[in-house]
Amino acid sequence: MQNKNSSLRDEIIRISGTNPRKCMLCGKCSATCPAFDGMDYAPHQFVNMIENGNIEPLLNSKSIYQCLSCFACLERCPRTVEPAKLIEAVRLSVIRKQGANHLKPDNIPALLDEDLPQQAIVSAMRKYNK
Amino acid sequence: MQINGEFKPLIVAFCCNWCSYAGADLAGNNRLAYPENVKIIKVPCSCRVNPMFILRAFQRGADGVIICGCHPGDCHYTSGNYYTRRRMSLLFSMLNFLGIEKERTRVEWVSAAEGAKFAATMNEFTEAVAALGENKRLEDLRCKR
Amino acid sequence: MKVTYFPGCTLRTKAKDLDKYARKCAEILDVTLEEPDDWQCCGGVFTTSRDEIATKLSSVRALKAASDKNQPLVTVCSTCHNVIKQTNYAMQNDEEFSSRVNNYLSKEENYDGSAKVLHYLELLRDTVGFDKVKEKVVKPLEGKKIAAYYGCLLLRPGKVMQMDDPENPTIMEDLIRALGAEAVVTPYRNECCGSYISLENPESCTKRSTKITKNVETYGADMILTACPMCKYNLEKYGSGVPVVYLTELLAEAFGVKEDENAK
Amino acid sequence: MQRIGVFVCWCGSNIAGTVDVKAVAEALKNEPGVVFSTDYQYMCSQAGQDIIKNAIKEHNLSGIVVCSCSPRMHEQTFRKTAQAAGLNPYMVEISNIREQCSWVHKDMEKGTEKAIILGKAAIAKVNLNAPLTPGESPVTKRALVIGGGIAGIQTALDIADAGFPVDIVETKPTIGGKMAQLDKTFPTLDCAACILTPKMVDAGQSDKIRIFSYSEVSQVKGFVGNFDVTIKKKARYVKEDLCTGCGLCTEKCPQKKVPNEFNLGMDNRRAIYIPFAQAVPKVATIDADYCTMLKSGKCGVCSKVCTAGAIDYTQKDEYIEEKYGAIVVATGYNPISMDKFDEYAYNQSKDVITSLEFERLTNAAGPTAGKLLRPSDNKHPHTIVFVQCVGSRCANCAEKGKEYCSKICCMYTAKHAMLTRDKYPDTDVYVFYIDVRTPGKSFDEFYRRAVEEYGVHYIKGMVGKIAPEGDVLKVQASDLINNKQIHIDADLVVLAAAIEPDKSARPLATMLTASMDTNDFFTEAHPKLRPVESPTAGVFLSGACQGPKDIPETVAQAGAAASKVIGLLAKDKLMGNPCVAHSNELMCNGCSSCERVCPYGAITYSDKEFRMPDRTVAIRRVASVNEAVCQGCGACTVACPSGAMDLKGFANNQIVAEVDAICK
Repeated sequence: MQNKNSSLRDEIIRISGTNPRKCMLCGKCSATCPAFDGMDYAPHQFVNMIENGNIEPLLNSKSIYQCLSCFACLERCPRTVEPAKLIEAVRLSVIRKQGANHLKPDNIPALLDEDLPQQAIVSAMRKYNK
Repeated sequence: MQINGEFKPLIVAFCCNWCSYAGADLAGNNRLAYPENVKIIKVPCSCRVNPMFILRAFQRGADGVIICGCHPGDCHYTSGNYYTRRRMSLLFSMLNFLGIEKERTRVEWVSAAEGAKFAATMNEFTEAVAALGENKRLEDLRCKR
Repeated sequence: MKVTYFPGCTLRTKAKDLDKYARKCAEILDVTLEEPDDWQCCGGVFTTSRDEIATKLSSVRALKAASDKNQPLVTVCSTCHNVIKQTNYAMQNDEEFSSRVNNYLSKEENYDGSAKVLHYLELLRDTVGFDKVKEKVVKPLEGKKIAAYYGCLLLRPGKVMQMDDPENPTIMEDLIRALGAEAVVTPYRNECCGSYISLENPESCTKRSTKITKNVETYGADMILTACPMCKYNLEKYGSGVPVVYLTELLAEAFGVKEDENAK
Repeated sequence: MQRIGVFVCWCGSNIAGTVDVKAVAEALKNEPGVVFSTDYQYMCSQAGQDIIKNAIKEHNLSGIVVCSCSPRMHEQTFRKTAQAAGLNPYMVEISNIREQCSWVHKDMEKGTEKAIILGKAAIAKVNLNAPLTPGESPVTKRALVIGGGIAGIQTALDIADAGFPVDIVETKPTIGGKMAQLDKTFPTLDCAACILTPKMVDAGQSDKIRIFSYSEVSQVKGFVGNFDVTIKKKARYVKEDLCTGCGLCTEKCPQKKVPNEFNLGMDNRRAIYIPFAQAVPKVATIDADYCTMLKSGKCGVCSKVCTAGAIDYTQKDEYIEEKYGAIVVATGYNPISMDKFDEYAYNQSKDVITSLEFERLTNAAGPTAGKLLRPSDNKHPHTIVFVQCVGSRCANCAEKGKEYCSKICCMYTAKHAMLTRDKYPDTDVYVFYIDVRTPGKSFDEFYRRAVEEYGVHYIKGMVGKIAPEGDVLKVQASDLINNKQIHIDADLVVLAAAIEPDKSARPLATMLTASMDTNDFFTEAHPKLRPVESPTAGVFLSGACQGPKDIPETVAQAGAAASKVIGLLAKDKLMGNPCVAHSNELMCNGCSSCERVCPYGAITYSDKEFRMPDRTVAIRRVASVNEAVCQGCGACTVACPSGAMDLKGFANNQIVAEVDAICK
């Protein structure tokens, strides 16, 4: 589909290293996703919407911060579409923009508790910020 | 080959009996024209084409050689066209090294239903060879009339 | 037997036990853990995008350190293991990626993908052998019913981690049995606990962790075994109260080298 | 030197309109070897053929060239004409000046010129032609069917019906295969046993059919019409001729804890057993892995209770050699292992079962006597979830499933769901599907009935995780129509496992030199036009060994394979294609290149004695071609580095002569 988003679409597919056309619409990604309840767009919608260039809604979705790369969809996808990689690519294309960091360092102290492993902060910073 | 001062490339086409020769017949049935200088030799399978035949054709003054076989997976002998593909990709790159341009040689899959493809392939191939001019590299001068 | 050992950030702070007992037990098993002088944090998560280069350099440097010594690179933390193994896989299999990484690094630092990454569990199973582990047990954990919890990152992606069957693993269960305890197989052992979502969305984390621990309870397990500080934190804080122990802690207990908590 | 006649056909105006046929005949008159040249309006007509016959006799021709339409049209006609006049039919060459000249060119001058060149090429070839005689080989009038499922049984019955003897080789102690394990069959819901067992009895009682049960094919030699096959009859420790099938031994055997493979391990059998009541042959078999007598020498109960004296603990494997004219492969399929799909918890819960296990659970002769009780606690399940496409349509096929669609699952799942709702209206039945594929007669109507009349919940989506918890199975799945993740507490989950060819197929294919695809399904000689023949002559395919198939298709293919076998066995002699490869033993250097490229296994190497120029005798390893097996593709002629291998009818020098004639 040729539209204004086709270059963004191609870029997302390129950096994800996956091929959304292999998707056969089985929905196993959304069936397996542990973060599904917090998502406004489900993993299977990411695959389909990216393939169709309908990316705008995904850029503003909550889902990109809900996916924790647990790789369940990636492992269980029968077609090796690996939706987690597509979601990651969308997230990166958002947070790489100026001022688009999702987690502000100033907010972190409020989130801490005594036992929180520091890897939680490290991981979140890496996933939510450029 | 020069005809009335105009260069008409001589093309030798090896066609497998089961798909491509039938495809050529179909081109005839449908009256799909292609140049007269395309001459077809029937072989049972594209894998019957010995590299020697191709060298011989170039030696004797052919300007281009094309091998037509069944589509991959459709070979009457199961795997013959796969042999062809491997052998010819080696041979053609070697010929290219010797100065017989890659455009003068070709392997094409033509099924018995693809009369139109056969004619189109021959037209296009002849044009490509014509653009290169006469084959001089391997031509054996002793064979010149 | 000497190996390069990458502890990772959390093992220096909140998960000191995981680190301490890993070292102690390795000693008992005649494995020397050699820590590189200047390792850096792996970053906590592997970014799958092929154009993420800078975030993977610390892993590559650790891999390079191990490959220079011709040693396997051993980690205990599931997260470090996942990040480093995936980075290594990309260095071995994605030519474009590896050449871009090496362009970032100085010539002497260039890395060819030759290191082997092992999780502590793999070290126990493949290099030491569970038989030898069994021999060293002085206090068999008889009567304990332990549910192994793999979490998301230890086994996945299966193609990359190559550690065990990602859906039907046995490596932790085999270890539990080698230590004399009873292994309880539970279905959510390879589901995600919620990881760092606990920062932003504790409710989601509670839901997930409780689902896992409640399920473990129905199987009558006394405790949950994990290799990951994040899993331990989430399952303990947001779960339903089943105790969670590190695998090295359990190992130390069976080897009789665990310090008395009360003596501290 | 040949004496060649040239016959140029006008084909009315088809050729003569664009080619000056008289000029062609005139020009070809002066080619080397040509002693006669003429033209005629319709060469293929009786009058035209008479011209050819007369010329052959009158001019004592040794070869002819007909410049006419495509050889695909009339080569056979003119070969017969030549033969009628006493000329070897392979001394005829056709120059195609219609399809490949007059019909594709418009210019008379250029067309004529091309026709002359094509004629010259044909003449150059005929000059080098040699008379060829097709090889003859006798046909052994007996067929072998490998596999005794519905495919093998139907093929054997059809062949026997035509009066030819058939042997069935079956690895299990009884014939019947997968169909014997099924409960009802879609889309008509007749009971599988009711339609299968009469056929099994027919096969068992036919005087034309021999059944080698508990046996395997261990070696195949020879070629079409003349296969030499060794069959290994595994020791069953029971004399088949004495056993009456009374079953007393299977009741008295003290070893009761043997997993019953016929019920897929869901109950136990004895160490001496008859797989099921209608087994054919109805003969007991001792399972050596479990029999105490065979393992420790202590027991002998079966021997004591057997009034027929059929038990023989000393029985050994027996090898039988037999000759066959044709071989039919009917090795069938199996569901794939669910080990790699443990997100569905197949290995964690007894209540997650495969569809074949579900068949046994609903079968009146199954472990629950037909009552739908779940395996863990024998309770009636109230919520059942069916998962389709488990392992089918997987792109990551190397590690996990299969790339193809298993074809039968949509229909049997609809059947299971419908039958469950019919018998137990108090159950909720969910089917998770990716696509419902029902292309078959009355198939879609059947599936719609399951939905519309029986209220089966079909949900477009997939199951992602199953977690056994207490006595329920927590099913987490997607509902794509509603964009939801749904959670169902199920009592029983049924997995529609992908099917794969039987493991015995691959070694068998090697023995038969029959080709297979990457999934280990046998390849057919042509996917559309020769669907029941293997590319290896004399080997035929029946049933799911060629690809996933349901029962109607299997039976249709079984009949088709039988008709091909009958067509072969009805011949007394097989006439080969004389255009086959042959090796010049003096030139052969024994390198094996030809053997390796031959798709048919037609080339063998042997040591032969040769008299050398210095009068000594040397032993050299040389290739020889089995003319009955060779199909004449010519792959070997190109692989041969010494030029020893050549193809009759398309010899190296013949093709070179054509090239020369064209390029001159």
